[in-house]
Amino acid sequence: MKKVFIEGAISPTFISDSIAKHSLKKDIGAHSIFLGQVRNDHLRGKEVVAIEYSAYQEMAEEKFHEIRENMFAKYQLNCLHIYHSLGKVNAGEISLFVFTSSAHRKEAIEACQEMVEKIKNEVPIWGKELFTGEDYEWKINKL
Amino acid sequence: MKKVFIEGAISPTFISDSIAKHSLKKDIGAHSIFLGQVRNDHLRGKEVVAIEYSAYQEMAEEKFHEIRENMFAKYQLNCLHIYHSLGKVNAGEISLFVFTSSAHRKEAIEACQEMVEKIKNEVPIWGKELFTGEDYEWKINKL
Amino acid sequence: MEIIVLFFGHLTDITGESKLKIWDTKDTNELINLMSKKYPGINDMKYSIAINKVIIHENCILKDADVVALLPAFSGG
Amino acid sequence: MEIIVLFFGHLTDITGESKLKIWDTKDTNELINLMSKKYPGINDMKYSIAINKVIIHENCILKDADVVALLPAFSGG
Repeated sequence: MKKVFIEGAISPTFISDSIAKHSLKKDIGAHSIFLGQVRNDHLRGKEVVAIEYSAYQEMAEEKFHEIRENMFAKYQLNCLHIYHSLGKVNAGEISLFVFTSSAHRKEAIEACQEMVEKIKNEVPIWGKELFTGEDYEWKINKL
Repeated sequence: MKKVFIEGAISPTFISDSIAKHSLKKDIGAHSIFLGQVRNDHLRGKEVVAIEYSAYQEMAEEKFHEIRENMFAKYQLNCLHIYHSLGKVNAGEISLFVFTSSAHRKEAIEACQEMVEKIKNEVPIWGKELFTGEDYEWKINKL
Repeated sequence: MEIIVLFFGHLTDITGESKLKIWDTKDTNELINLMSKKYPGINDMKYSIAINKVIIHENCILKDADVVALLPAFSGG
Repeated sequence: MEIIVLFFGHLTDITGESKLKIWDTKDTNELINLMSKKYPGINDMKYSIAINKVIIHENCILKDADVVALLPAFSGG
């Protein structure tokens, strides 16, 4: 099964390395990428400085695998990669990287978008928003 | 006016540098990226080895500017970047890079997708598909 | 018969632990009753229940070595 | 009165040039007639017409220093 979880933030270099690897796949015409970045939201006068991610890792990995299989069945994709952070990711850093590739743009774009929704709604991952000081709040995903 | 055209292919490093610059904008929660990659299509038994892009550059730059303005009016965007190649781009290399950023995913994703359609349909750029040998064919965009 | 119970996210704030073992519990209803007595705070929370990594939607019979996970609303991404 | 005419993409295969100057042409209809005589091949092609970088949809009067561009279907991206 493909590795999905990454300890800490996902670096821009990791992303460009992943893009570069696709230059040998010359039947690809379109890549769609979604990146989730940690926002410094302000709540109750305090600022989010980081999110600490935890997961029910075994279940999440099975779920990622299942979603991937469904995506390949539904869309004409050449590639589909998903990476999600575990542990602490600071505001401004990237915690989610979804990457779909296809011959034509429509398939890549739609698959990427659907993938992001599924990750947010169906995968057992939790974010704990850490504020300045010791305070924290469990993240709630908006639709 | 922002520079859009890049001579030759767009490198993965250029893309990661662009992503990295956004880590200081901590109110961003979502990035959506579209990359157009040159496909080695096979036509009449010949293979596309590169696309040579040309443009009515002054008009294209005005059009890019106008589309950008419309996007910022329509969507809650923090950033919007567009880069398009001019000249020769080999199969497997990237010729289009559209990058939208927003607090929430919906706006970033929709704006990126609309932007790509507008670039393909409304901007005076032409691709000449170069085959093995001296042969070529003018590219036709599919809907 | 031994059952493993896992807690995640917000629930661990209430339980103070992420894993425990219980014995001789016939189904998930009974398990949840037990947990509610041990950790009254979880009654105020919304969560899903998974047995062996599959979310269930009704009371389910438990068997030896089942892993039951209590999952608050997901918030990945 | 001087008008600049620009050709792009596929059209340049037919015209063999990307830019030319013409004089004393009152409107775009007259200009297109002139071009069709000079380069008969362009009659078989679909293209849009822009005056000073703005696409027009009907016959337009031309004035000195106007730049008229003949644009085949775009194929960027």
